[in-house]
Amino acid sequence: MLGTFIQQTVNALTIGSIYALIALGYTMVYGVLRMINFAHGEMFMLGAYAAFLVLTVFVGDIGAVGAFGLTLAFFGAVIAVGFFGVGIERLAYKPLRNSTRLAPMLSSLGVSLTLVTGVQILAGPQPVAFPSFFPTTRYDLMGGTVTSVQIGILVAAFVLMFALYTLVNRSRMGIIVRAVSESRPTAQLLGINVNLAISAVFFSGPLLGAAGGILYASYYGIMSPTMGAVIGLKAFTAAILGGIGSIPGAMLGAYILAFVEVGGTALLPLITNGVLGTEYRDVLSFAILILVLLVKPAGILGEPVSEESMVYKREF
Amino acid sequence: MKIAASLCLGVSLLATPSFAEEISVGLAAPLSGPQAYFGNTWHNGFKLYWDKLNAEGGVNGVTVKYNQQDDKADPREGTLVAQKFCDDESVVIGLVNFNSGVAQSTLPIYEDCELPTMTFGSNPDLTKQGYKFMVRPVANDLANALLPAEYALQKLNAKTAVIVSDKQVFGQGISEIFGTNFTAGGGQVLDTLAVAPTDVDFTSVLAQIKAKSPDVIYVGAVMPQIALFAKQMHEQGVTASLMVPDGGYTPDFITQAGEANVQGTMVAIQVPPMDASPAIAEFAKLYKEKYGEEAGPYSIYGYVHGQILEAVLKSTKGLSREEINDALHVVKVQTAVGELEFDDVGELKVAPSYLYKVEGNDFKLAGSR
Amino acid sequence: MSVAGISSSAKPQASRLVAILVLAAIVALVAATPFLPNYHIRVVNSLLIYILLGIGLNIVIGYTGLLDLGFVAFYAVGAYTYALLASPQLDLHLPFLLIVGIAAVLGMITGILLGIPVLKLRGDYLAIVTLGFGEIIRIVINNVDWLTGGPKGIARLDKASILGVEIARPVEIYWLLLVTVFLVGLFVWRLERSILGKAWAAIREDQDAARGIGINTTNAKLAAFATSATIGAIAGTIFAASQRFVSPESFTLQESVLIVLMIVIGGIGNILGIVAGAAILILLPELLREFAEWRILFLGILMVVLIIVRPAGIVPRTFGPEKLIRGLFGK
Amino acid sequence: MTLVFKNLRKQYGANVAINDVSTDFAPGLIYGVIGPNGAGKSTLINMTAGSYTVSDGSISLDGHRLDGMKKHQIANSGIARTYQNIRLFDQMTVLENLEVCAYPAEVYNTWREVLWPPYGRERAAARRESAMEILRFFGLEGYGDAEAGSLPYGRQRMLEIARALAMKPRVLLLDEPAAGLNHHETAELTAKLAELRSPERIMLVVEHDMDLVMTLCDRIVVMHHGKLLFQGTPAEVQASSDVQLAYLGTDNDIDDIRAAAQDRRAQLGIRARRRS
Repeated sequence: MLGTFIQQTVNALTIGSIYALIALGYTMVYGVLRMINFAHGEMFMLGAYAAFLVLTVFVGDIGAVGAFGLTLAFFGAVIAVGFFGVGIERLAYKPLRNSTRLAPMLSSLGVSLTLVTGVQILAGPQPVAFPSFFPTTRYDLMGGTVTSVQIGILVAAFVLMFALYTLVNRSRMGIIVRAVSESRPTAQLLGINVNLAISAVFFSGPLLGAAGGILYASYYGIMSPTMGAVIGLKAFTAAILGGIGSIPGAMLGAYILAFVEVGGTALLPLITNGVLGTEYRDVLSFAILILVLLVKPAGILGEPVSEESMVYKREF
Repeated sequence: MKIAASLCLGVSLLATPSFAEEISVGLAAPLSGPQAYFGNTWHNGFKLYWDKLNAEGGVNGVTVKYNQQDDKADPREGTLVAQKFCDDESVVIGLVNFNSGVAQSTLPIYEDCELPTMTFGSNPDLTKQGYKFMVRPVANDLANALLPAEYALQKLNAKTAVIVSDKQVFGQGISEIFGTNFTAGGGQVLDTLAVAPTDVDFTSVLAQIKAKSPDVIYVGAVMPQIALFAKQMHEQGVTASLMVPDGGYTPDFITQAGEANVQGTMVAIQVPPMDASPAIAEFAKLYKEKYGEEAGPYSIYGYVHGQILEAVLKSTKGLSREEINDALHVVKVQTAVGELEFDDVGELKVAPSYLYKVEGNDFKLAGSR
Repeated sequence: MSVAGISSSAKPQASRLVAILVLAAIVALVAATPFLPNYHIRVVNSLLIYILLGIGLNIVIGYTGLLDLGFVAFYAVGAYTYALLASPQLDLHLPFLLIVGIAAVLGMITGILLGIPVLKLRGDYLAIVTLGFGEIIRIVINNVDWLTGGPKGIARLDKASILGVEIARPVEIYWLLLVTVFLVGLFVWRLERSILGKAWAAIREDQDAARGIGINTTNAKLAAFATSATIGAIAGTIFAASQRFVSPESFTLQESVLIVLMIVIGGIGNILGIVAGAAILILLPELLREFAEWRILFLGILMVVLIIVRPAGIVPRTFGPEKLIRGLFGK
Repeated sequence: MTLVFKNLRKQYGANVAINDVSTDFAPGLIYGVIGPNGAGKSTLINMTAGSYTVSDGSISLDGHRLDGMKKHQIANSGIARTYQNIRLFDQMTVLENLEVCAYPAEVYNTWREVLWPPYGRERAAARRESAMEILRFFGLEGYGDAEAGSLPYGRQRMLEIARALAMKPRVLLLDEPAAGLNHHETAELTAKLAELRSPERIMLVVEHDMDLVMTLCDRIVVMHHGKLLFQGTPAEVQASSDVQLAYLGTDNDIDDIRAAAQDRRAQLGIRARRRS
């Protein structure tokens, strides 16, 4: 029983870490542009494909890549995807910055469709096996099984999130981003380079998403052009749950969602005496999301937007 | 210019054999999206067979054209494709719908326009609805899930099983049938767990299963889920025997899950081993030559469907849809997978079904019926 | 933005020409369709169903300004109502019109039930919650096998018939859809111009100021949700009756998103815009059928380009049926 | 019929915006609310209209409590307002901005309107006519079919007041109606507002433009640091040294204050004379 409990906790932490890396991208973009970037899940997918490309093209035989090759692939891919994200913003979202709120969101849907189909055409629609970035070793932890890959993911995710958190709170660029996120017009008046801040966000968001994608692909040993859709939706849900726009909120939301999912699988059949099986897991996740939003309409750590202080103009 | 053009026309008219008749075959399957690989390779098997026959002048002077359409594995899209075939009078037979769900929506349309079809959807319900213009030249899920259950009980001496289904038409159908057969044979199904068809993480489900320690786990799902399941099952230290349906019969299953993680996994499919007969070996060779890749899991059936069509064209009285339908229902043909003929409802009288065990990097035949 | 009313009245000739052309195109298409091959009729039927769905969802998105990403749930409610009441599944074979009525009521009830808890949320939060509800409904349908057949769906639905006239062939479905689209379109058009429609617009423009002039925004939004859900459910019954097979895979999130896209690309808040959006997103891929995956790539790029070029949609909000009719008579 | 504030209090955390304000307003009069920035003038209006919740105390109209009611209910009990930052329904036409005010009275006939076209036409015509009447009053009749958002700023201010008037309110709350207007527009506005004085209506004007306030208002309420500092006729207000001090802040240089107060008095005096 304890073994199962520990096992499930580790599983939830692993999934939650991947969700968190992606949720951060959603939340940062929302923070500065008040836009839901539906193409963000595709950055996650592109990360995995880019790493794969680096491995095959620049490093050669996938089976025999050394630590150097892996490091190269990882950083090469995430940086490439980061720049790609900036490029997409310039092309597809920037022209819509002063348009209705719905326009860039739907533009991002178009981008998402284009990227998925593009990868399907270039790399084939079927899933592809992905090499493991860590040798898989199993450890026994009080009756539960933990793999080295899981530990690697936890460590990598924590390092990346800590780095982001430090950057946002300590660096000059972080201050600029936060200023723009607080109020774009005011930042503009203060002479802050808003475009630079937006580019920074569209660089770091996809970068983290890509990192998540590589970790994910190496954990599950597989990647596919459509892998971003489902995980993107979950990460987005997590970001909303935690309070979209809030960086700690995204992380918290991601881990909560992961624990709800794992807990749902484990407990739903027990609690309902088999009436509701594991197939209702996603119903539980959404139900909890809805309940949280009914109590806290801006998410758990979202800044409460009081009815009084906000001018509600048309949203689209 | 004008003279040159008419000359060309004259030459090309001379070049085609006279009195040739041409029919069209409607090919419908997912050609885009995640299932495109299955649809394409299935159709490729058929084309492989008929490209050769066409080049040789066809059957009794009849050559075959392909009208290949993407049904996107979507029932709504499927109905549009079906109507397209129905409207095109040159289409006299359809090789249609990889997915049972799509077939459910298209079969009434084919029935209405009296277009005979060879259906690939394997859900047992399809033939129970009294359609007169369909046959199913492949074993349905009933046959396909019987063999693994028997094998688990008799050869593996399994007493208990846990069933996992992806809650899709195919996955749920076949895992239910496995469960029924397993229980009927004296086994006990400890639990039936469902996952979402988009899930990639089965660790929490596996932790549940681990606590129950069954002898056998049957996963009614498709690729890549079954590969992910196999991999995670191994990583989480679950030691039961894993059984999966036909989707696992592909080299991808072994590469995606990792060779070490799938040893001993049982895969049931309607396809005989590629070295089972000279005919199949020949097919595998031809396929690789033509398309530059290994045959897909269902390519052999495309090839077999080509053989069935050849036999139908040899025996038909005419080329109308109705005459072809009549010939299709009574055809008896020696194919790469054995002798095939259809019963009253269009189901195979003897439906070949095979069970493989993953050993090393390969599938070894473990049983058949 | 210029003063639309003034600038258009300055050039009545041009708008009259446009009006005549647009109306002529619509009339020609409507009249020609029955003579086309069945495949084309089916494509048009598909288009009409999406137009119907677009009209329904537009009430919530275009008129009231609420982003609903779970609209397909109501479509599913309608489709499954028909599937359950006119098939061997429960061995019930009720007449089509009765089922349409039942589905409409059920759609309305679902709309209100979903609406009550979520309508105090706004913007993105409303979007994700409606999305969640849509998914919950689909998952539940997929899992209550004893009632809905689960993933297998329900097959062998009855052919629809109205007053003894069977409606099953594509052309018959076409007439049914055409009449429905016309009636629903007319109803919604009048609704938009009613005092309730004006209140929706006020909520869309500035919800707080709308409350300030005495509009009970919760009730008005609920009315929008319920009307939209009712139309979605009606579309669902016709869809089920024309396909005669329903399964959960027809009611995915993608379907909801597609309808939203259709509305926005075509021109938000405008029935003619919905027609244009449906033509691009439903008809275009069908015309490009030969190109398999390339058509989806093309569609993706086209979407981005269209939104950048015309963020408010192809057809301007003010260019509605009213404008067409006025243009026609040169007023 | 009176609007009564009783021990009214508004608090955000530790910050007290309105502190124990009690007063009442009688119909037929125009009240000006003045005071330096941050005195709580707008808060008072926002609380009355239900935009802000009341922390303590009560607001009542004719003995019916307004605080605690929902915003639309307050509006429907006859309280109409304008906003400091113009809040029109931008993409609706000028006429529609006014017509929609008939919603509370007519929404229950929506079905009839939709399903019975003659009735629909009749109602639409009636609504249009009463909206036109108000537009004519404000000189906006030429803009009827223009989008509200496309109007010049000054017209938008007028339109917002017109919309409030279309609600046929018993209490009209105007939050800085002259903000951003030029002299000419302010004068026009002042004249229009004066015409709105009616025996059945209470009017409350929050305004920085002293010219407008002194010209227009019958009574003046002076707010300072969330408290009600003084209430009286314009003349009384002008005479009060408290008010001048409040307005000029608590600068230590008493000479400066005196000088400024002198100045102010002179200004106000001129205006007061002109008014009489």
